Amino acid sequence: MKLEDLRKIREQAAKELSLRSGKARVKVIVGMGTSGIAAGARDVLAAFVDEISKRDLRDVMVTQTGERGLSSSEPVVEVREADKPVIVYGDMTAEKARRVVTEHIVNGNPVSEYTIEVREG
Amino acid sequence: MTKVRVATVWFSGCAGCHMSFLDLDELLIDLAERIEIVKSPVVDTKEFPENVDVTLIEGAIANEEHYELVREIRERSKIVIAMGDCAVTGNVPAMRNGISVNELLEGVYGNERTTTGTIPNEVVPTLLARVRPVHEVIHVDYFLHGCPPPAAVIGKALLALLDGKTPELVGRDLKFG
Amino acid sequence: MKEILIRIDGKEVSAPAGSTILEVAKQQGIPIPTLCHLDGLSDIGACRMCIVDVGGKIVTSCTTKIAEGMEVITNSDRLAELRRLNLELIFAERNHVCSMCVSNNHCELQDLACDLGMQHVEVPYAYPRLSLDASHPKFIIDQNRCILCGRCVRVCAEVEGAHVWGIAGRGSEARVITELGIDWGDAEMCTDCGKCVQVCPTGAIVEKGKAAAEMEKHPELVTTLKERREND
Amino acid sequence: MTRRLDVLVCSGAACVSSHSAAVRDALSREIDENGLSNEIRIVETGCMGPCELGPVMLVYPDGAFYIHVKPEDAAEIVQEHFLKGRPVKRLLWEDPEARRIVEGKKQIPFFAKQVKVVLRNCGRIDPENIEEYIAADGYEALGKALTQMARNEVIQVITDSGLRGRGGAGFPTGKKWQFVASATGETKYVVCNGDEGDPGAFMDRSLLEGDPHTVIEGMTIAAYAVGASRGYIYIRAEYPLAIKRLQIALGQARKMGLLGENILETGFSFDIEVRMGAGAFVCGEETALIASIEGERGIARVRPPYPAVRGLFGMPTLINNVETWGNIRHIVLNGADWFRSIGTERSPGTKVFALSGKVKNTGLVEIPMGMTLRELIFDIGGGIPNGKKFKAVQTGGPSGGCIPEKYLDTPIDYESLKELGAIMGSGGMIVMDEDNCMVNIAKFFLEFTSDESCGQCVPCRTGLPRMLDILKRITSGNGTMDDLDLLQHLGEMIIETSFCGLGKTAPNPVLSTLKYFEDEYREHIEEKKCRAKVCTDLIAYRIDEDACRACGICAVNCPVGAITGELGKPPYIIDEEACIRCGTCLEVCPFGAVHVLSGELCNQDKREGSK
Repeated sequence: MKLEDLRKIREQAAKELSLRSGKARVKVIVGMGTSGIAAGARDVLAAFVDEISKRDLRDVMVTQTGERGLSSSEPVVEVREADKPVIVYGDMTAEKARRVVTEHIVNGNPVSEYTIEVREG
Repeated sequence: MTKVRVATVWFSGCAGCHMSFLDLDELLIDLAERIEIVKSPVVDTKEFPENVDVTLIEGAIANEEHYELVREIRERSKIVIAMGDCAVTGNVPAMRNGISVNELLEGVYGNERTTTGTIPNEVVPTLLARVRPVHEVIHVDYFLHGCPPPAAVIGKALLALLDGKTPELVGRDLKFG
Repeated sequence: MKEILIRIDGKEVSAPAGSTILEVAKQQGIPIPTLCHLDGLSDIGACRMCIVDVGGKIVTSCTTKIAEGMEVITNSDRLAELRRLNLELIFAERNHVCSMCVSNNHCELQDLACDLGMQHVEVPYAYPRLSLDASHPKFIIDQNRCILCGRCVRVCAEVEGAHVWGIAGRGSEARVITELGIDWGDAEMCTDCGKCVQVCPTGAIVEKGKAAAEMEKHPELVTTLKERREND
Repeated sequence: MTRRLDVLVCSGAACVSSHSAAVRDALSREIDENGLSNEIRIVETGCMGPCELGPVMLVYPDGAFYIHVKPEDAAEIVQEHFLKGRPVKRLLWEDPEARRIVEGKKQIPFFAKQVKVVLRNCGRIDPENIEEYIAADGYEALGKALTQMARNEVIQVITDSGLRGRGGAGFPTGKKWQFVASATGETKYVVCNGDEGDPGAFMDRSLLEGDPHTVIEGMTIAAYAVGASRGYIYIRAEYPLAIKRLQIALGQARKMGLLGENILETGFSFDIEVRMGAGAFVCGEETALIASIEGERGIARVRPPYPAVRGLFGMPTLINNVETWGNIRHIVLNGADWFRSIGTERSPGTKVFALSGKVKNTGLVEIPMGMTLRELIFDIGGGIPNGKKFKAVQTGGPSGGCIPEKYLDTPIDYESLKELGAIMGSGGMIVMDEDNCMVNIAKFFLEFTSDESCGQCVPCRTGLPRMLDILKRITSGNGTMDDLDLLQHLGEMIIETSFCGLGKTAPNPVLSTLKYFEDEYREHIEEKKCRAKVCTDLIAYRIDEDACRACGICAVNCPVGAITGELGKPPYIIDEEACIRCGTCLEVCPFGAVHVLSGELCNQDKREGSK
């Protein structure tokens, strides 16, 4: 093995550790309170994780949070980026999640039709 | 001229040091002019007297009586000399120190080794757990080595003290054994 | 061989590179007390009697090689005090009862006590209960009198080549042993040469049949033997 | 599918012994049952530090830090936290000062003030997985050294960094490397000294368990720099987990061509062997360690020649301590200036300590040099538990010194500690409070060192046990004031004349307590009093007549039947002759009627030698 090979292994393996670095460009926070889960938040979370993984987006972190109080709009998902307003999406589904990944996270265009709140980060 | 008050005591030892003291021969006659033996195994005094100038101690501290007496001696003596290896190092009496007192008494008196078959516990003083050299119990001013110390060494030390000097004990004067 | 200049007790002397301070001192007739050292055997620096002051640092002269410009002090009040306290420790460690010892009057430890002016042993005596092995037909090893100088170990390995002696245990449990701890009488490697007896500085390893004060030893025999072999 | 959670379960030896394996199994089962095994991974890591809180675990990415986790908590953690994103508050670390629950590891004071260099990967990566190590920049420093740096450049960067031996003596590491590099010999050796012998110390073990590759990489870099072809890691046989992980790591490194023949295809070859020691403290001394690796009795050898010139098998040998090795790759990768930016001028970098004793947060901590003892003990350590008063801190393991309160603002560096009569040592740090008797503490450490003396030289072999005898005499009430002088003389003499570092430092606990706590020694001798009420020969238990309700509980519980009395008719009485001073009566009395006395009433004759 040469040094270049070592670096290739590192690139591959770095993903393994990205979760523990606490550094992420985008943070996707899925509301996983009781009502969120009842409204299908599990599927939404799974879709986010799956889509992000397929696209090998290493600087995106998916995490969950508890009840947010917006029960009528569950599942609720928050997307946070540094120096940008926080976008809150409501009534999410697995399909909508995949679209958020493509349009918002990859291309930088928040999906306004799902947006229920925009606030300063 | 008032005589220098000298005492000699005999703790756990074989009396050999006292024999060596007596070996001073004609020096004893000179000494007798200058010192008074106020207490000694050869003097019939029961109590250890007050105001002793020099006390020569033969033997190690082996029982409670020695332990009490040696402290009284220190209080009543200006100069204390440990005379001989038993007083200086524990020597032969201290060879029992690796053995516990019970084991020791059992070994000597137990198992019908004596006619009474019992361990004596009255009249005789209780043994200390360890035999100790004198300086471990009280402060000692001078040490005379040897088993016994040669008469010449005892003489040298006493004469120096009588002349108000510090005994110069060096080289072979310090030989143990 | 390259000569090195050092100052020993204020006196400037030159000696071959590779010499120890002890060797140089001996050549100059400066006495330094030793116990574990014996001419002809390797040095281990165990007994610490031969300590000297080199530029304020205390080192053992038997193991320290001279270096250019070294300032050595072989005797000072402090050195005398350190040696004496060290000697007291040796006396306090085992049961050295001179009056009963076969080596009385022929003992390097006893002699050192005289030379160093040891008045009494201030540290508490240990009074250990130790064994004596008389299983060998000719010799006896009495642990009570052993000072663990290791001369027996070295003479047996370095001169006789038998490797009978060793040291087992650590700290105050350290003991000289014969063949991994079996009785000396059962030690098959022992050639009965008696070199260990001759080099033992105390009455620890002695010949059988000697009464108190009868055992005289001749460690210099080993030194001579070693020299002859090297010269042949 | 990508993972969204990493659950790091500490499997350092301390957490293993508090059953972290059962916690891991339970978590794993729950995760499977909830169908989460694709998105959540359990990683077993090395020691995270706060050992008394174990088993501990850390959940990433949110950084929630769980303590005292039990297997039966697994279901709740998975349901609430992993599924619903609500950390289980009752298991989170709680700040003892602010009484608030802390959700993220970074806000916990125990972690916040630490600077992790050597322990950077400990508790963060899976030590049995070389890929995780590589992901954390592993073996990049080796690659850099082998491909971009000349041998002397590597030595230069270590020299420039000012790194000093973390084994205790603080010798400049670069200088040592230089000696070995310039020595001649057909073979040269690199040795890792992992003979961690201080009671209560586990810095080396934790690093070897938690991040073995860091040590391997450091050694390999050194081997390249000094021209060595073989390495040994000398480690205590009592550290089975560290040995196992080292063996795994060595195997993985060899398989990947990072160790063995032709490393990283640069033509450089080097391999490492693990040697187990039988646990003799003296084998931490480098010449004794060499003797032990060679199969000889572990005793120190004459120096010079130093191991750098003639060491293992008579060849030039570079020996560094585990923690020293742990610094190497970081210095090579980040440069000497970076390293010097941490710590102090003369003691750059960080130091790992095993914090223990009377302090709230015990465990493994890494701090920048120059932090004060007070910060370490009170900020990171959380101060003294149970409202007790700080008395002393002992640094440097059994041969370190005890430092009293007035020096708490001393910065932690080699020189400052030495000035106080203590030493840096390998990183033991034991905190003592008012319930510790300093004479007894000195006795305790001396018992250890005199047991561990190799027995070769007189002052150490014989001097230490004699000092111990004198201390025993004092703690049993038979001491004299002359004993204090004798202890001082003996201690100084042993330091000045001993053969190796063991004897040269072993009297430190006695000398430092004599210096800073002489009044406690005096009390033991003159008043037959132990103020901490620790020395059993100097204490007596008494029952307070007024407080006693004659319930009889003390009498029932006394293991030797030393308490007599009549139910309902106070007071009960303790027979002092029969009492063994075990303290049971004090513990069981519901009315606080049992008191411990020392000095005032126990004036019985303490004659040594009386039967």
